[in-house]
Amino acid sequence: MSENYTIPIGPLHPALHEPITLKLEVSGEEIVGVDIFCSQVHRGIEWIGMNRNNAIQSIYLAERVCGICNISHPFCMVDAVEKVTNIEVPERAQYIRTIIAELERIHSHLLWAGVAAHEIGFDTVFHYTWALRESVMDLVEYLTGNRVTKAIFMIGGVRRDISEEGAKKIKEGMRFYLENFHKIEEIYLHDPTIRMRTRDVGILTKKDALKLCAVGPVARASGVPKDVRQDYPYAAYADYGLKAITPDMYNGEVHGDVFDRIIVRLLEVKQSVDIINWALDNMPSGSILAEKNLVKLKIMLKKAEGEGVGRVEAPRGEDIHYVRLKAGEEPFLSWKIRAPTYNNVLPWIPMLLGGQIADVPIVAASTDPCMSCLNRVTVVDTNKKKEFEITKEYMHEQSIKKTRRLMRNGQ
Amino acid sequence: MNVSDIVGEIEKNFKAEIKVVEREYGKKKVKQSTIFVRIERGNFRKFVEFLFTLQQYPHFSVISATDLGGEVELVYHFSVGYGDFNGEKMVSLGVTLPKSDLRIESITDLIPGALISEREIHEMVGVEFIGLKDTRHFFLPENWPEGKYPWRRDETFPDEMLNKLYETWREVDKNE
Amino acid sequence: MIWDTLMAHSPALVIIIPLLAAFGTPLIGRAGKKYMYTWILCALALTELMTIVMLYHVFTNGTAIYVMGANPYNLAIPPDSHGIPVRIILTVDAFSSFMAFTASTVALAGGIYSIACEHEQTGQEKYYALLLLMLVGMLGMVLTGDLFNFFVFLEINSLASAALVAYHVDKGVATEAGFKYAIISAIGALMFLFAIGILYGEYDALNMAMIGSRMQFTNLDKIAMALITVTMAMKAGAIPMHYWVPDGYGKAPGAISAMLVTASQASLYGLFRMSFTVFGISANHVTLGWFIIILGVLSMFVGVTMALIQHDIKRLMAYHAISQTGYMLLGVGVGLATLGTAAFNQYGLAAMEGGIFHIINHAMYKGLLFLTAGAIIYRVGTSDLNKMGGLGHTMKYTSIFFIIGALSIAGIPPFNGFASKLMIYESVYQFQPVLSIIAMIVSILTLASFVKVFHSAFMGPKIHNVKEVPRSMLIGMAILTFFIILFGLFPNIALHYLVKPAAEALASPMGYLSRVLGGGP
Amino acid sequence: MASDVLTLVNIVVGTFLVTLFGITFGLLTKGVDRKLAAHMQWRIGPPVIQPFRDVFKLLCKESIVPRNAVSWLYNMAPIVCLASTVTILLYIPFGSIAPILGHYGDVILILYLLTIPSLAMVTGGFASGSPFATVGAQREMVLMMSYEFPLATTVIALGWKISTLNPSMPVFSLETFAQYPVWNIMGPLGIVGAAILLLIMMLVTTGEITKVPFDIAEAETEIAEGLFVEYSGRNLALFYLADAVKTVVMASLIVAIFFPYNLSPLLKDYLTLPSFGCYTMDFLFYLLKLEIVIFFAMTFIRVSVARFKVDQVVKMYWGYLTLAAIIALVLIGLDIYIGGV
Amino acid sequence: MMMHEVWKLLFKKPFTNKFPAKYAPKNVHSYLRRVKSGKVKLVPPIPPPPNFRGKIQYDIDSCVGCGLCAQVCPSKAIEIVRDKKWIIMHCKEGATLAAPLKIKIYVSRCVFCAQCVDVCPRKCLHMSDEFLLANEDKLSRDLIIPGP
Amino acid sequence: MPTPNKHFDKSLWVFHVNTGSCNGCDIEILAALTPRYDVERFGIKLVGSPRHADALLVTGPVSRDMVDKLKRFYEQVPDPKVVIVIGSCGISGGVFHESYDLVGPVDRIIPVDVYVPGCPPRPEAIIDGVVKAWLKLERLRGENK
Ligand code: SF4
Ligand code: SF4
Ligand code: SF4
Ligand code: SF4
Ligand code: SF4
Ligand code: SF4
Ligand code: SF4
Ligand code: SF4
Repeated sequence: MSENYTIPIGPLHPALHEPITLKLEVSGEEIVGVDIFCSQVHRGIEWIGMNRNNAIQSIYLAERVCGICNISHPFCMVDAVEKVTNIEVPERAQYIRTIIAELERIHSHLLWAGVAAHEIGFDTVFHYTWALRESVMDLVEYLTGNRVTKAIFMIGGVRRDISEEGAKKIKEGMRFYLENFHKIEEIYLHDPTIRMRTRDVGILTKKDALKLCAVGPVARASGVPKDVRQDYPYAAYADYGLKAITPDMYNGEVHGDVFDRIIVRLLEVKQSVDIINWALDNMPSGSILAEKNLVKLKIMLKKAEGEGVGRVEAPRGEDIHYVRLKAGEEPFLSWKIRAPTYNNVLPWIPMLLGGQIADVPIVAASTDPCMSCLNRVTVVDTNKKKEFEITKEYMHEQSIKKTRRLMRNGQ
Repeated sequence: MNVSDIVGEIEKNFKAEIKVVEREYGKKKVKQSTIFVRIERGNFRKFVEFLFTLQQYPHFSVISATDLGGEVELVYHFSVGYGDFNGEKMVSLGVTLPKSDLRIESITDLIPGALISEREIHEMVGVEFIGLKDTRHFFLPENWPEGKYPWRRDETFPDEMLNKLYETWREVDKNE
Repeated sequence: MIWDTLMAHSPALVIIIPLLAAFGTPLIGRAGKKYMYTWILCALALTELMTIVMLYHVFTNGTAIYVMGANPYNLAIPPDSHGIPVRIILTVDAFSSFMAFTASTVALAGGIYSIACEHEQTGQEKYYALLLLMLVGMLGMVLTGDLFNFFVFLEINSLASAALVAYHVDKGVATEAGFKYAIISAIGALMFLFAIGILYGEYDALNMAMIGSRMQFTNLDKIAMALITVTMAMKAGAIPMHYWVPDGYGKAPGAISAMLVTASQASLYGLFRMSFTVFGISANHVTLGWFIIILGVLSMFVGVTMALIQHDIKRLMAYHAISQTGYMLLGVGVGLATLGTAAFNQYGLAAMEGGIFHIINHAMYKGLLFLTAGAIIYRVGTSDLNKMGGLGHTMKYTSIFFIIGALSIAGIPPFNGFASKLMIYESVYQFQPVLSIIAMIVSILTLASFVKVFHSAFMGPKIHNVKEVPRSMLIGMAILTFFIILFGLFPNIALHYLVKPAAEALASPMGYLSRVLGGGP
Repeated sequence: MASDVLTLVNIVVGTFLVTLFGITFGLLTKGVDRKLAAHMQWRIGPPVIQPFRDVFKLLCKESIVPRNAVSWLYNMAPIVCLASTVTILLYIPFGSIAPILGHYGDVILILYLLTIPSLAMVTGGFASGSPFATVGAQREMVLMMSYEFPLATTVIALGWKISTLNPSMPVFSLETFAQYPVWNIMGPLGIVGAAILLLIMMLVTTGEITKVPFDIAEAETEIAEGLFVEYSGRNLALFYLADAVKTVVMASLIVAIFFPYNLSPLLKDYLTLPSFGCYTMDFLFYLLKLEIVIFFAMTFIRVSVARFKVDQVVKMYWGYLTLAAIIALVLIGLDIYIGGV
Repeated sequence: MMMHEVWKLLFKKPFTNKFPAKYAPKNVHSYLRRVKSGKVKLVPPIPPPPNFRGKIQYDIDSCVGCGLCAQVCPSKAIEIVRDKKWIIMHCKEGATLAAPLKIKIYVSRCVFCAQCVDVCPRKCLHMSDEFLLANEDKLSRDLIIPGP
Repeated sequence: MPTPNKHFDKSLWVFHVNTGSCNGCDIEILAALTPRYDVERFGIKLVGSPRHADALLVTGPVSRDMVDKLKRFYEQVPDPKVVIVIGSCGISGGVFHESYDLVGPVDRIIPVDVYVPGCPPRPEAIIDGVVKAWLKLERLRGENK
């Protein structure tokens, strides 16, 4: 019996997101070729949007591009539509949008941290992190009426205001996170095992990051200070003047490895807390919606013609929507969504090339894609000309060997 | 480099239809701008190369496609000038391709990051990218029928594959 | 009356039956295969029976002397010989009969097994004749009381073995392995002969007991001792003189590999016999003991590590044979090192018992393993582990036998390997705790290696569409399995009737000497 | 003759009782472990009797034999696994109740018996014909081999010490360990050595019962992945039970070797109890010791560290623990030497 | 580090909300009966905040059947139906018998976006607090509004 | 199909299948395991192999690629088994009610026992779904007197 295993693991993990198929070409241990596919979760959302009766419905569709980034997508789409129709968004609405988006970032990064801990078998940390995350979930639920799908966006503003009491609750929540931040930092940045498994693993150089158009924390961890909130400010970020976070802010060096991605994400949680506090303090008063009458809005949308691009920094990076409307037709003439993971998939190739199969899970997880992305990894062994699938199990196995090597080198 | 410089450069070098969309945000009314450029297919590659003169690595986001009936319009979304507060400008480059000749040069040699996007447009709309080596499906299943393009608004749309999920239970409903 | 006679003549019969059968085989072979098989089986069964009779004889009456052609047969020193034993003398003490039993049992199983396994080969008469001769050689070695006779039997055994190793002439490698074996044997024989020459020159005698009693332990003797020890260790396959083992065991037909194990043990017998009986009285036990212990530990460890990296099922098992030999050396070595001190009674004897018990156990389970390996090769046609797989789906019994053999060699209760290893662990640690620990680790490594074999050969998807092996092969394996389980579950039977007497006999050379030299019955 | 029959009856009845005890208490322990672990993760956790429910549930489920499996081995493995685990229990004393088969075996036998359940699991894994299971089985093998050295050293070192004090005793018998509690016979150096050995045993226990961080063969999200991936229904239940019993076995072993103390001799002076009462009290005390050992050797460790990878496990056992074991051996050796002078 | 934290957690009250009961009851039916008779009390779920988006409520009487809600619903959860009650209408041509337009909401298709609530000119739709909607039948009465 | 005994309910091991959902429901399922909701109280645990599962939790509108896989998972779960669909899109398509790459909803492909509407349902609603499954099982066993 030779060492080839075919381990089909379907999309079977609770932390799954969009499944993607990866084909790795390996020669022995080393990865010499990577190829990626993605069809398990293709739902044809853009097509559905182009064939809906109106743009308002598509907000909810955009929201369900993803349950985790579900503010970024409607944010982006609504922004694009507003550009087409030239609707002015009230300032207060812009601030509320910002606050919600940052709340989402906190929840998303904590979720990721928990899953990453689970990935290395540290279930207690997973439980603990998720327990802390409940607090932001409560805030979201309080503000929007649901824990996950927020349904707060509307073309021309937001649907719900933040009341005095609401503001107080958010502030309390933010205090809670500031207090607990050091615990999280302690766990993730000072734990020797985590460090050992992530330092110098899955390196993406700055050049590759730029060439492959990486976005979000992945690009920033490679030292590219790229953040839509900074480069192309929208909503209240225009007033805040944000600075993109790169790992050298933490310890003065950039490796572009998995550990750096952890640093960037954790620092961003802290940054989000700051932004929220700032936004609450500076929130202008006024209306929250440009056009309250939905029927009128619909008519406006039907009359509008033109194209618009919305860009938003989702927790995982730049999200971009292109919208085109045609006068007299309610559905979009054209709609293109580009979620961040889309761009962060290609960088896996340099991260994995020349690396070991063992690194695949942690590298992939570090871009915070959707874990089912890994659902089936097909390995083409060039030596044996035999195709077999590797799975997490096998990869864990391999990662062992890798860890051993690292440990040896480390001493 | 500000918007007017870029627009000037473009006008100097290309015969192009240029539209600048600006939008203000926040209390401070910070201006953010998108440059829409429509260009001939022949000049397309030159234009992309021109972007490299603006910045060493122009950021490429995605290609969007619109079926306009007789032709398909592709819009390439680029941005240049990252790194500083409000330093980035978006350049959206539109190219129109007649349906009888859906071909355009690939830019994957200049910007490797465009691979997925080109493959996507290839499978969804049926545009042929000259120089794109890898034309396998990315989002659609491998056994997807030949010559069917879900994002087209014509006869190549796979009508027979359309499923109305909500309808599946209507019949049951009737028994009620 | 008949019974008494039978008992009295059993030592001779044990050798004579297979010898006659061997010469008869080619003749009978002409009459037809069926007759030949019956003939062989009868011969082997009779031999086995006679060894049991002999065992009983020795157990009840103590060391037996049998002088070929003398009258009375048990008169070791005829009045006219000036106190020197002459003629062919068989001196059968408990240790000898124990070895004889081991050898004939494995031979019986091997013989039955061969009937199906080799039935497509040509020249079967020769095969069986050689097989019987090989048995004669082994029996002779363990029963004789005379150095020169020992040499003769060693030669018979070696020649027959070499021929049998090369039996599968269609495979060139087998011939080569046979050749290697023959050369090694020849060198060994020469050295041995030289040693005999030295001893004869010095003491004017060839009878072991005689030499033992006259032993001065001069420098010349030391040379002789070294020569003998090295020869015997080489034939037994101890590290670092093990080169012939992987090839020899690996290329021989399945049944022959099993018998080679006992053949090696006959050499081991020689080693122990010389160390205890011939040189034992006057030599420095501690040094000799430590020498054997180190040899044992080395064999144990190197054998198993080499085995771990093998891809050929029989070579792998061959390395395990080396490794297991280490246990015997270790056990007996500790016995030898403590011989005569208080520690001997405290644990030395136990260690020796363990070592000796391990001899028979090893013969059984390693024999069984070689037979299963033969069965696999018989069906699959290759001995390369990487080309096997999925045999467990269809070869159910073979896999059960394999599992039993593997667990036994790894010293997992309740199989016999554990029984003897336990005795070694529990005595040796008092001598030197590290030795025990090493022995325990080796046993786990052995297990790992066999799990690998098990996985590669029997588990996984079906690769070969094969059937279970024919019944006679299964019977051959079953015989050995029976003893494995019997000795595993009821070690006391073996200990009481076989091992303890053997160990005591070995440990008290004076008894042996006086029995032979005492003259009368 | 009559006494033989009596022994036999004793053994049969005893085996039955021990099996019953092993399974019940094993499951209960598992329940307690899950409960405590949950609390340490800030949750309520399942009720203590949850493992019983799990087992009863599994028993009502279909046992699927995958097409690729070697079915006879596949079905046999769980039975062998449970049976062998229960057998080990027969050699271990409960409090002052002597083991049923105590006269037929000792610690070394137990050590080797301990490999059988693992082997059965490995065999079952291999026999399932699933690559997942194969990987799991190989890891289990690696695991098994890794803790052998520390384990062997522990036992031999302690036996060695006892044998120097009283060579005529069957030193590896657990009753001897009970007569000469480790801590009473050691000099100061020896005590340090013994403490190291205790620590080693604890860690070996975690590995032996495959819990985090050493649960590489069946990663925790389950009893699921790896080895048991194809098992379902009754077969899975048997493995589940075996795991429960094994926990008791390992903990009992530690208790028997390191904490063989009983309450009744201490209290004899103060209150008079019928012998039955003594046994009960010692038995309860033994259960208490067991729970404490299990808490530290399993529950506490498994919630507070991340799962190791195979290589880290190997490094842990073959590296650190082996080193520690050797140090302990040397310390005890010194102790013997000093004691002997 | 984690050891310390874990040790502290052991003595901390669990973070768990015991909805609907701490452990699973022996028999759920009888448990529910006892709940009904007031012998035991269910632990309530974490209370949904005000303005929670739960199961939709429909005031059929004030609905004018304008169909706007169906137009904006992103998941085709709303269908326009003729009311089962015929009414007499008084129009220019005189009185006729007519079945006015009403709506029917399939809760199991609804994605709880509350868009219909916002759009309804008669404010006859509401989002309630009710969110425990699990059912064995996706077309059960509980999941169709208004009930038949 | 073997009948589930009364312990079956209180020890549901679940296996989660994502057939193309938006992750909203999936993270709520995960959240249901974490300290705040802790479904392990009811003996529920997430297992990694369908062979160990008693219940399948299915989310998503079933994309073309997932149809066969979903069926296979269903077959791999040993009897007796329960299927719980979580989220509107698995029940009826939800927002994705019409598309060229979707073949759902789930009950068109495998039989479903309990539906949990919500987009996504709160973790408590998922617990409620489990309670409904208990009720159904008790009814099947005739324990609903
Ligand atoms: S990348 Fe974002 S949008 Fe895409 S699945 Fe993951 S969380 Fe959702
Ligand atoms: S390896 Fe993947 S599937 Fe397994 S626990 Fe980690 S994230 Fe989940
Ligand atoms: S006719 Fe009646 S139902 Fe129709 S719009 Fe007028 S009032 Fe409403
Ligand atoms: S809440 Fe949203 S999905 Fe539900 S019925 Fe209203 S509009 Fe439709
Ligand atoms: S006929 Fe119908 S529409 Fe016309 S007035 Fe009467 S009710 Fe209204
Ligand atoms: S929008 Fe309101 S009034 Fe109009 S049909 Fe719907 S529920 Fe009735
Ligand atoms: S309520 Fe308003 S929208 Fe509806 S029919 Fe009357 S006028 Fe038109
Ligand atoms: S039901 Fe809603 S939240 Fe759940 S997966 Fe479907 S779209 Fe996402």
